[in-house]
Amino acid sequence: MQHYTRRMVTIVTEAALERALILELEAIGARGFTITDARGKGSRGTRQSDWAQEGNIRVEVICDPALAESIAERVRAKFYDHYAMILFLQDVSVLRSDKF
Amino acid sequence: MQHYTRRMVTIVTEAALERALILELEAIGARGFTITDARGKGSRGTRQSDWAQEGNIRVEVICDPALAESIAERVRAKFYDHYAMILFLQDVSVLRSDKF
Amino acid sequence: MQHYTRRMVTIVTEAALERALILELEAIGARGFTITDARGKGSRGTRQSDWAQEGNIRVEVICDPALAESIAERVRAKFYDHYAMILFLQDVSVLRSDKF
Amino acid sequence: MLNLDPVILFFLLGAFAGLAKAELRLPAAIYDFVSTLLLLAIGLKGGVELARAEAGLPAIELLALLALGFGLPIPVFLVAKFLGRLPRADAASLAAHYGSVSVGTFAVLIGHLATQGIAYEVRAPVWVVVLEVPAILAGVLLARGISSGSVEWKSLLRELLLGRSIVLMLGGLAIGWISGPEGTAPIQPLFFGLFKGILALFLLEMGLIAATQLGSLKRNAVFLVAFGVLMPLFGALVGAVLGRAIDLSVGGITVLATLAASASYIAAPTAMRTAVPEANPALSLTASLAITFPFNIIIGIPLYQRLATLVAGF
Amino acid sequence: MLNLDPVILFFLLGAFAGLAKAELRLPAAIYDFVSTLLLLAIGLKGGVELARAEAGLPAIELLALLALGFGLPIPVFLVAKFLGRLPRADAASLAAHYGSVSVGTFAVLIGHLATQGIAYEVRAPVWVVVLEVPAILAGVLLARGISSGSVEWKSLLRELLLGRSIVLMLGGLAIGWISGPEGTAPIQPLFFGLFKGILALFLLEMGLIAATQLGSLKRNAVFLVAFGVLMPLFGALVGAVLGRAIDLSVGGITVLATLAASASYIAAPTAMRTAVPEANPALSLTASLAITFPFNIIIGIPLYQRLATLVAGF
Amino acid sequence: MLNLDPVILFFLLGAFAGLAKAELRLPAAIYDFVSTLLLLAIGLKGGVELARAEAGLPAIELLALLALGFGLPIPVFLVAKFLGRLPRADAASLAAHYGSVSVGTFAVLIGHLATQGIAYEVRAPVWVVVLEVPAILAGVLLARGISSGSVEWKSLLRELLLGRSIVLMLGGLAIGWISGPEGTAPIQPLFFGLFKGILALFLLEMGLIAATQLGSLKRNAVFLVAFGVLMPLFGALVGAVLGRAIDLSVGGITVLATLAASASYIAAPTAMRTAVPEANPALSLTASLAITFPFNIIIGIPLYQRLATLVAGF
Ligand SMILES: Nc1ncnc2c1ncn2[C@@H]1O[C@H](COP(=O)(O)O)[C@@H](O)[C@H]1O
Ligand SMILES: Nc1ncnc2c1ncn2[C@@H]1O[C@H](COP(=O)(O)O)[C@@H](O)[C@H]1O
Ligand SMILES: Nc1ncnc2c1ncn2[C@@H]1O[C@H](COP(=O)(O)O)[C@@H](O)[C@H]1O
Ligand code: NA
Ligand code: NA
Ligand code: NA
Repeated sequence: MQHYTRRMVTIVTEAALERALILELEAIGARGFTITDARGKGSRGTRQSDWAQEGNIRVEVICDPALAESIAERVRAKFYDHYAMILFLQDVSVLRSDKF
Repeated sequence: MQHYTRRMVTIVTEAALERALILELEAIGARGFTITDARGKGSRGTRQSDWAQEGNIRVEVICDPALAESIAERVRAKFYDHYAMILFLQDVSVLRSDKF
Repeated sequence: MQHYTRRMVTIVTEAALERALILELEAIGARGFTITDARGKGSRGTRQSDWAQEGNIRVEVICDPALAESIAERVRAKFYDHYAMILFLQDVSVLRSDKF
Repeated sequence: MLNLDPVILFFLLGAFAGLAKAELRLPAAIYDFVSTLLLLAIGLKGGVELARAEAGLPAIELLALLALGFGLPIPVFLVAKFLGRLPRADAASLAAHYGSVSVGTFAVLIGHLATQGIAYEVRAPVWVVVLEVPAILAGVLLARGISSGSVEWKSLLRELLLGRSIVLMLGGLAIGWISGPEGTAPIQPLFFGLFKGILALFLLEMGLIAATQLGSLKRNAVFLVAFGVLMPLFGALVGAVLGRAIDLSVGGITVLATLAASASYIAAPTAMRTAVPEANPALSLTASLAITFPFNIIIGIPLYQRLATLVAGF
Repeated sequence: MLNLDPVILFFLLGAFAGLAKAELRLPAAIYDFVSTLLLLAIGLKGGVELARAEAGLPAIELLALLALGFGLPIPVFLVAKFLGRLPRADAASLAAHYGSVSVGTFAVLIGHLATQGIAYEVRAPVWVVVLEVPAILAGVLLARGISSGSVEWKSLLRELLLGRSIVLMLGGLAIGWISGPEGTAPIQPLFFGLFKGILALFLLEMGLIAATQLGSLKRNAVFLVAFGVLMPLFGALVGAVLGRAIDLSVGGITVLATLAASASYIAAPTAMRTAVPEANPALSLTASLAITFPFNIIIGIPLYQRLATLVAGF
Repeated sequence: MLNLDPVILFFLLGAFAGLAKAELRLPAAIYDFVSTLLLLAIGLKGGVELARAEAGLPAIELLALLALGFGLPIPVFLVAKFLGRLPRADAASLAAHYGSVSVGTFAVLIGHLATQGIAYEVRAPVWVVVLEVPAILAGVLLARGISSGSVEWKSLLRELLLGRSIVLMLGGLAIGWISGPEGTAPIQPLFFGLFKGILALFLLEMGLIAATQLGSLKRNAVFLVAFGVLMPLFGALVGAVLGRAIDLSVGGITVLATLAASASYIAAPTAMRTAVPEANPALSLTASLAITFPFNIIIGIPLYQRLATLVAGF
């Protein structure tokens, strides 16, 4: 099978940001994303999911490297200063080049 | 510590497929898997987890590269056409070569 | 944008271990972690999340490679023998080198 | 004319919140909790009544129900395929959904009949169970043809018969029957006393879900709306006539008409997803959940009640 | 002197469990279930009473409520900024929280008044709805200044008006009003019969949450505690005087004083997080949830009741 | 002979669904909700009765309970190690499970006694609390030996005493005691009125869980089944004799016998997992949950009741 390399951006941030973040991702041109509920700890303290309001979400977007950079840059500019958030990038192999 | 490189297949698909997918994975020879509940959006529209029936699952299988290829191929052949699904592969380092 | 390479340790293990594992991670020096609830199957059988007690958790820690090694070693020494657990490592690109 | 029972208002509240995209998502666990309670309560109620009255389902009734379950999908399929020009798989999927039944609609109906003090055959929950599966099998047959070896019939049947609604309803029925009115007295405050309140919560959620489902109504909108309103009317007619033919009471005819008019949105979608994956799941679910379900509980039920009175007169 | 109703004891149990780090986490779905029931019940109760009595909110009352909602944040802001030396954004956020209201406090209050047999204006749930939003808008204005174009007012307002508590309370109110005492009878066992039990569960959870929130009380501890206790007293006074001015009953004055004293811990935090992200969310939430909420339900309510009797005498 | 109360039928329904692999998974949040309600209700009930009657636990009774809790694990350990030829850690784990108690079994028992109108000492919930912890400590001692420094006793004890069931039961007890029958009246519809219904849901889930647990019954099957049936009989005998010795009522002897017969499936597994990780968790849990629990609630309870009558005659 032919494989293609794409970039996966993973963002872990406050659940309250879900709507705003999705709007942002779609505005930049992401064609898909996957979200899971999470909890965690970081420089902004512990974030438990006992209370929906207080939990984290973990968002993954697979796309081409250029878009991944734009996402990282835009998300960083818009949200980093004031929200609990981390972002990291990885390479992934996909089967359908046209999809991502 | 000695590290070994293995392959991780990640599949994001409809929650309704969980049983069928597990049967398939075990038939191909996967010795383990990890599942988390997810939601998301892709070419087949938005999939929310409000209603268990409508949500996604995110399945990870760590195995040797050859098995990873078989899984990708078989899952693609059996499910790609008719189900909301993405699949991607990554390299991971593990500590116990005999386990995966 | 400048990127930095860091290491991500992912641990999938019994939900009952959450507290003990977090204490351990913090003792070793991890500055953050992300946890999601999971279920799965491995050499120690099926672990369903129907009953909170019986489910798995999936813990991610991003840090520098040396710390990642320490975490892997310590966790392996302390928990591998008696708990359902897998651990794997990956490289990830991050934007802020001081954070991880 | 319209059924504006408070529980229906809860449905409308949910639908409003969903359409307005209000911040009102209810976690899936709540849906599971509420629907589990409803299914058990419906079964228990039937079981307790069966214990009071004579037990058993007359053979003729069983035959009639099976005929309805296997037969109703056929006209649905033909309409969808030839009038709606849908692909075979989609038409078959619609046939499965509309041939099968909706427990939510049944719950609203029995709440409605109880408020009005109208009696019906106490074994009605058994009808729901009997009617759920055959239409789904028929739908798969219509999609695949009889000869097709590609269907895993055994596992499909197993999955259907062990589905959530059947297990909980039949389980509740058995418990109610074995324990009787007195034995179940200590658990009645939860299952009977709170029935309508729980139904209200259930309908709130159904409203939310139906509203999000409406989003899929872009293509085929005209056909789907027409289909989702006219098909239940046709189903009700068939159900009512059949009910009359096997000598049901007026209440019983109303129940059978409503069941025939109702469309499945749980068992059928799940089964078709596995057995006929090439069918577009959003199509059937939108018709069933976002159009037929509200139509039936708001407009249909009072209508079918009149129809039953009319038909019973012959 | 203290309000030690059993539901308050549930709050203390939760707080103890949280502080002792007992293994008592309740999943978020339970919180959602319990709070949905409470909000609907409060709305329904008001609606049913409105259907019984005369309907409508006098214009003067509406004006007074809006004045309270938009006005109360100003002194809060000034105190926080100049006495507390907080950054502007944080002071504005506190203003939004303390100007707005807490439905949980309202629920405890009406439970308390019911136990004591004290009547109050049946439209009180409408007051809660009217008071929730204006202070949040005022808080955003105080943070940004009037000229600021950076606030997306439209989407903020939309989000606020379609918030969970408003939709459920107004929805319940509408249903209760339309269906009246008799129409809602079948759903009363769930929403009215279990009200106090559900409130007990809710407060158990609030205790747990408040306790974990206390952990953030490291910096500004002295100011926050003083603020969290004195500000409600000031709010209660303003509310009571206003209630007297518009001729409310003693019960009504108690309600308005308590609402003014209460601080939002759901709508305000959510809105400020989006509209004024540079404000430290832990600061306002700790004050509101871990200090003012317990203070109000345990010590405040009996106090505000006396205050109301006093003020009503003038 | 068998206890076929409807709540037991719910257990059987769940077990059937689990064994048949029916699509009936209930989310963990429902289990948490239902078990929270049960634990609080048991505590409240005891507290309200204590407030009515004289308070306090006689010293002799406390001593007897501690002796039972610390003593019962020893014969269990010996049987498991020498008859069952299990490794030391596994035998110690079984000792902890069977020495400790099952709140679910206690809930079924008090429901059963209430139906039969049999009185028992109102402080019985306190017995449950007192009996939960000692056996677990004994189990850890049996696994590690007294000298072992590897056990973090302090954190273990903390975890045990702040466990979910103890906090909720003792918390409910305290609230019931402080508030008394009248104070708790408004919350009784939820906690007392729905008790048996909630218990039915709880047992439905326990049936599902027990069934999935049966899957682990491959190795040691014969030993585990024999152990899971005979050990409770032995425990019941010890409990009954002890209850007679400290002059309990017939109802009280039944309770103590049942508690001694019951095996923990929440506190013990959690604690042993941390304190004795090399013990195979599936082994003890299968015996306790899939064999002893059903045996006790279906066959055991009526048996222990007879035993109590017999023993009380001496
Ligand atoms: N080093 C890390 N490794 C993994 N996850 C992290 C790390 N740091 C932060 N996180 C996650 O990102 C969220 C926000 O991080 P922060 O902004 O640092 O508070 C935390 O609640 C964690 O879920
Ligand atoms: N580009 C993407 N990045 C991350 N997740 C995606 C992406 N596209 C699709 N998904 C996930 O895969 C599921 C199925 O995708 P699809 O078949 O494209 O609808 C979606 O519901 C998402 O959860
Ligand atoms: N090959 C694998 N791929 C992905 N996840 C695995 C694999 N093996 C085990 N796991 C996960 O790790 C948990 C513990 O594994 P084990 O100790 O092998 O039972 C399982 O319950 C799975 O969630
Ligand atoms: Na039908
Ligand atoms: Na206020
Ligand atoms: Na025992």
